[in-house]
Amino acid sequence: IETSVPFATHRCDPPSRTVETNPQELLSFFRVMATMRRMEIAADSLYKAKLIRGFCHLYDGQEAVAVGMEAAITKKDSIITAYRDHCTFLGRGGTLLEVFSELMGRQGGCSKGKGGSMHFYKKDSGFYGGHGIVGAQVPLGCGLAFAHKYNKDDAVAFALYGDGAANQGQLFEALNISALWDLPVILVCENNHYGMGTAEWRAAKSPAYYKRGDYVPGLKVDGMDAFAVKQACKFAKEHALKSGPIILEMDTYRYHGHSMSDPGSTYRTRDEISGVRQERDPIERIRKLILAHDLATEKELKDIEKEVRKQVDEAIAEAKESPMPEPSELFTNVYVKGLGVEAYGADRKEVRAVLP
Amino acid sequence: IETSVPFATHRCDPPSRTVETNPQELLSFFRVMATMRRMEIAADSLYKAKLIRGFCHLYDGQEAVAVGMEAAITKKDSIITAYRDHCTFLGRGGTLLEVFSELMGRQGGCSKGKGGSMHFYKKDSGFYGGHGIVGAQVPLGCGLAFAHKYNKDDAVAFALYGDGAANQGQLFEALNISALWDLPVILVCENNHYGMGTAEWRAAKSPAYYKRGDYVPGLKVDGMDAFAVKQACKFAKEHALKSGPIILEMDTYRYHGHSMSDPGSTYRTRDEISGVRQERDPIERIRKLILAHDLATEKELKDIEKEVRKQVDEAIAEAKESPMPEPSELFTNVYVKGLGVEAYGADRKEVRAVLP
Amino acid sequence: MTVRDALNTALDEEMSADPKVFLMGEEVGEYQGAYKITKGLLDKYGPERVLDTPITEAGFTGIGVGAAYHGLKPVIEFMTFNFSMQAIDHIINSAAKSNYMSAGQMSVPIVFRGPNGAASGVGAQHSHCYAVWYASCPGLKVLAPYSSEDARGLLKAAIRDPDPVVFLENELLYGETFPVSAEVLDSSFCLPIGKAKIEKEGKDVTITAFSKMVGYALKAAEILAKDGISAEVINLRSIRPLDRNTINASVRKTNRLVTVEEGFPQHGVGAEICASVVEESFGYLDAPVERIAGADVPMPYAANLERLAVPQVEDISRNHLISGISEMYMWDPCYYWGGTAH
Amino acid sequence: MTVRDALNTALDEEMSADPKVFLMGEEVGEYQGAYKITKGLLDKYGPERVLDTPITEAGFTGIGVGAAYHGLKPVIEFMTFNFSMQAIDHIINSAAKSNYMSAGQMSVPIVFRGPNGAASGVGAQHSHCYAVWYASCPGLKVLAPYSSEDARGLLKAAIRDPDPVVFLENELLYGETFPVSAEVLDSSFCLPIGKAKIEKEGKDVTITAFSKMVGYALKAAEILAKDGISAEVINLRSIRPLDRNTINASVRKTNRLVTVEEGFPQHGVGAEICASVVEESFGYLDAPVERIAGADVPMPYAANLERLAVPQVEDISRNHLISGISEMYMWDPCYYWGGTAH
Ligand SMILES: Cc1ncc(C[n+]2csc(CCOP(=O)(O)OP(=O)(O)O)c2C)c(N)n1
Ligand SMILES: Cc1ncc(C[n+]2csc(CCOP(=O)(O)OP(=O)(O)O)c2C)c(N)n1
Ligand SMILES: [Mg+2]
Ligand SMILES: [Mg+2]
Repeated sequence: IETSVPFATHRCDPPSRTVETNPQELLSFFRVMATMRRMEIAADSLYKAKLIRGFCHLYDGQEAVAVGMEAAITKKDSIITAYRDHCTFLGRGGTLLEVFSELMGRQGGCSKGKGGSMHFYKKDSGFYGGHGIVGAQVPLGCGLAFAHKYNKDDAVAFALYGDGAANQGQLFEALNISALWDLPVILVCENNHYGMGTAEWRAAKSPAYYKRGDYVPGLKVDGMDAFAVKQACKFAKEHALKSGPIILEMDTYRYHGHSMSDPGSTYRTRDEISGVRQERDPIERIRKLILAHDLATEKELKDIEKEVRKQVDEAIAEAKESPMPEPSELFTNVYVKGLGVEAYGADRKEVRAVLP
Repeated sequence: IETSVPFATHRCDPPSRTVETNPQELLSFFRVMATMRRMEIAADSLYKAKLIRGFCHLYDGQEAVAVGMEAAITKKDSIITAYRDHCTFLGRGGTLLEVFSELMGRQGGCSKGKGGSMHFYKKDSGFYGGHGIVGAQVPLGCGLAFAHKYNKDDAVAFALYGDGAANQGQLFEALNISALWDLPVILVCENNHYGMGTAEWRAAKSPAYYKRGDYVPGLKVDGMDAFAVKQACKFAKEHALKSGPIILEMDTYRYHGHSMSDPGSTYRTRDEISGVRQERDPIERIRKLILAHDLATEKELKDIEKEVRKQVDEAIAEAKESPMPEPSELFTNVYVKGLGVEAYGADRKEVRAVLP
Repeated sequence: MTVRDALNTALDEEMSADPKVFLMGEEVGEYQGAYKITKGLLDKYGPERVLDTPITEAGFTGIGVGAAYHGLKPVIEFMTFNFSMQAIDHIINSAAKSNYMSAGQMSVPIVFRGPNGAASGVGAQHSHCYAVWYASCPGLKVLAPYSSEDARGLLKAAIRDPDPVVFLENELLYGETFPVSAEVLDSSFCLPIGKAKIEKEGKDVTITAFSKMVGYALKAAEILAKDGISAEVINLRSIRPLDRNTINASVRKTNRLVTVEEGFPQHGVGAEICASVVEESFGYLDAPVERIAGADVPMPYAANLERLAVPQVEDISRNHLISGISEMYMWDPCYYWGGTAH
Repeated sequence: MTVRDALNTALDEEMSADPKVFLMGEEVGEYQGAYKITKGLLDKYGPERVLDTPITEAGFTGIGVGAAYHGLKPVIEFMTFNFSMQAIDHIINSAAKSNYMSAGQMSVPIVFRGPNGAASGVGAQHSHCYAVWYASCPGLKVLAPYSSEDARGLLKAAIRDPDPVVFLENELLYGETFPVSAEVLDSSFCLPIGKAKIEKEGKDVTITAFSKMVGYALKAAEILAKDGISAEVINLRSIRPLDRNTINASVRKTNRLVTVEEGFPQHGVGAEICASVVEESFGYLDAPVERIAGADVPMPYAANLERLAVPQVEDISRNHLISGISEMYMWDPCYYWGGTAH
């Protein structure tokens, strides 16, 4: 399969536009992305029904990045991202039940309800969160890469960040160190063209994020094309293991507003959004490929979507049954080793606990 | 006069290598740099005599930067630098008496003894300090430029920082904003090739600091040649007023160790230091120019140096007479408006004062 | 008038009164503010005075402080104060200390403002209260409004003040409506920095609080009143300078003190108030000072845990807090502590 | 053994015991440490485990925390803790809160160490004490050694601990020599986190201190002894967890408390200790708690002002602090306060 558009490069040769795949992978891309899409739409409804609280950032539109990246790497490799983390978690093998339970603050959540939407983790599969501070996950990701190198385990770390985060100073600090130390890290800029309500060109003098590493090579990738993402990530992993950091700019799009309080329509036109949906949607691209290669019928794909829908609904129903955390959980996990210290609740004469 | 070496450029055309000057300027460069040199050497002695305490960072070797920059600009323009600030202060019109009094913590100091070596200021001549946190002065300098632009006063800000500081993330953040807003700021990287004991290439993957602005133009300048510095600063000021930020990398050298606790000889060879002294010393360069153009005799220059020496000695003697600050100064300047609040000393029952 | 409108009008009036005042921050302009505090100001004052920044707090805060060095009067919005940590070196080292280090040459007339502390369902990284960190630092003034009157009067005072002011708002108060007098609505209105307000007089117990907790304290006082206990509620308004005089005068009258805050307890605002009262009014205290504060844990997301993690009205109104037990425990603290071993 | 050697040997032994331990910071390698704490370690353990970083605290601290997420045990040196502000978001948000937010998945076994607080002649930007900021934050453990025994035992404990530890050293103590026992020199030696040490027993007054101030408190105790006053000196060692039990037990014995610290007073360590004692031992206090702390001003450079800005031995030993005035002021605070109006 050919990638949609050529890769743009900075200080490196581009990988081939021809990506290898097979029917199985194509169908699994379709299924996984459809699940992600459906999950995010469902989260939207749950939020509106007040079952999800606080900040909630949805990933619909950007699914190809999570899916393409996973296809190129293994669970030994590490991934770290920002607060828009539901689908990355799912991509790493997290379950719908864990997602919805966490979103609703239930025991069954991947963080037992203590983290919330922005703080998903699945460390046993190399997913290190779920971070709320814009840009912070980039040095953290370089630190994961440091550990891979220290442990000589031939794995790499992917640090995902937005176009808004791309201007953060700590990114440049961490990149310089990573380049000096040849850390096997891939900086993945998910350029969805807006940081909240700010268009990329209003936040960056140079919105060519794949070039912003200056002395570090970079690749611009169609982030709506899961195969381009897969190809780029494979290429980047090889590069990182051999020669240290590289930047991948993923040209992508978020359909939803920034978070649930943002209608997402004051700073961009409805035409822009529907244009992307019609011409670049990552799921539709896969659907077309599957149909073009006669790997499944339209009906079969619709059935997959129905199935996915059912799975999501079932997960939600089950998550709703998951109990709220026990009150005693207020005082667990403050430390790994609580040293038997007494910690206080709001009224220390009423609530105090010995830390485990 | 021709500059020593051509300017290296990044995203801009170089200024002419031919710099205009006159005998007066040449002689004044000589005198001012000789004063700076002598002042720093004297500070070294005072430190060893325990009359100066704490951190003390000397500028000898780098004098051409302070002097060349001043020659290109006016006191309406702003300058801000790091802790290695004695000579920058002098260049802006500060006096030797203020310098030595401050260094010894006396009332006559430019900060009345409250700031110390790292915190000199002369706001009435556009010198905004004297900052101890590596890199912090760069956004601050961009803020000065912001004010110039806001006030439409056709002046610019120069923010000086070291090669070590050049990797600080806040620099990249401030540069991006300055570029977006076309702030009239000149980032002057005084590359003396070491940040404490760390050689530039150990701290920076790309030690081409004039290029590190990426999308911002830059110029590499022989920072040991006051005329090259002057030419570059003139060029940069014009550029900044017209088109926003620009970076000047000054290739320079510090003869002393980083601060008084650093002998400055463990991470570089004595040969390297003496090589620079012999071949690139900024004062010797001017001496040679003056002699070559018969503007003064060797004897006359020696006399100037003697005179300077005397001025320095006199200033030190006078500074020693300057009293320590009044104890009541402990509580002044905490605020501009103290609101009549009571503030406490170490033992609040013994020492308390109503803030002015 | 809502607190949001109070803040918005305060900004508007001070910008109109002084051309040196300008606003800077993420989404303050075209987006009208993440919480709409700056709504309409870009339209009114233009992009020279209302500046949308990239998400680079260290950079733009440093730029703000530098502009203040030069004599401008920046108002810097942090989308929330959690992100002020990215720029905290500029607040502490570049802003708070410069006037002192320069012996008065380098004044820094700047306001750092934004929502602080716990909101609702936003988890551990977005719920930190910074009152104590900033209030520990000489050179800063730290204000925390509760009502619309506070918001207007204190923000206007902060902008007019020649020193750096940290102005701690509360997201959950933005939408709350408070009655305001004509005086408060006058554009000359301004509140003194460093003065607390007695929101409700009382004689049996003093309750200190700031920001959202003032409302809780007032509700608790109502409940206590039903039990015949008359609580005096002090709205601190200013955390630095702390109005020790008002607090001590109140405790000398009521002889009992309860401090309330949403932040973490250790080294908290309550600790400082307790120490101040012990130092100045020890002999007047009929019972130990009670501290009500955020639970000493990172903020959990789950609604039930979150509720446990911040003070509720009943934590303040809980009757035993001020029941007449002082004589008893004076000689038998173990009894007082219900037998908990110490 | 000097404190410097104590720290150096602790690092050395823990690196040799656990290959996951590595050092990172500015000048820790080839330069042997700005204050030579890491001397010889690059030679011994090589550049994979002793890493010189650029002057980019946010970057390398984030990298350290990320490495700890993955199971390594980084020891991050801040050249001084003043520069930790550049990276404080990673200490608070990335390190302290992750284990909680992830319900125990993301432990962060990391140590942040370096000199903290006032040194000598280094001015306002290089003299800040961060004990209180870090100790206010659940998820962190905060240690402050005084002697060589403390330095060795606590640093080894910090490195072995599975949680993020902020380890506050003092530049002026590095060169001080303390006698140490054979036990302390044993490579298995380790001190418990969260336990204070009674450096000197006494019965008339409790003096709490940490870091350099412990030495001052001991000197003050000697002076007081000459006046027949027996002071108990508590070396806090751990600021978080704070050893409330030891402090309260002591105060219940001596009935008087003086707290000492070099940091700023407002919301200080003293304030917390005062509040803890008022909460738990109010009835035992025969006099108000006395706080000795850094003056509430940025650190001045001039030697005479600097001396005034930090506690001196005589501030602690000053006799009136603990003279038998408690009964008197109990009923007449104004007298006690020498007539200062409040
Ligand atoms: C340091 C910091 N500043 C501000 C915020 C508030 N904030 C959260 S997300 C966001 C926009 C980020 O945009 P981008 O990096 O493009 O990522 P996207 O949301 O588009 O995925 C902002 C400003 C934050 N979380 N952290
Ligand atoms: C944020 C911060 N980190 C560390 C330090 C300690 N420090 C002071 S100067 C310095 C070296 C700076 O080198 P460079 O920027 O090249 O300037 P130079 O001293 O050579 O003029 C260091 C590490 C500091 N002051 N601030
Ligand atoms: Mg974006
Ligand atoms: Mg240098």
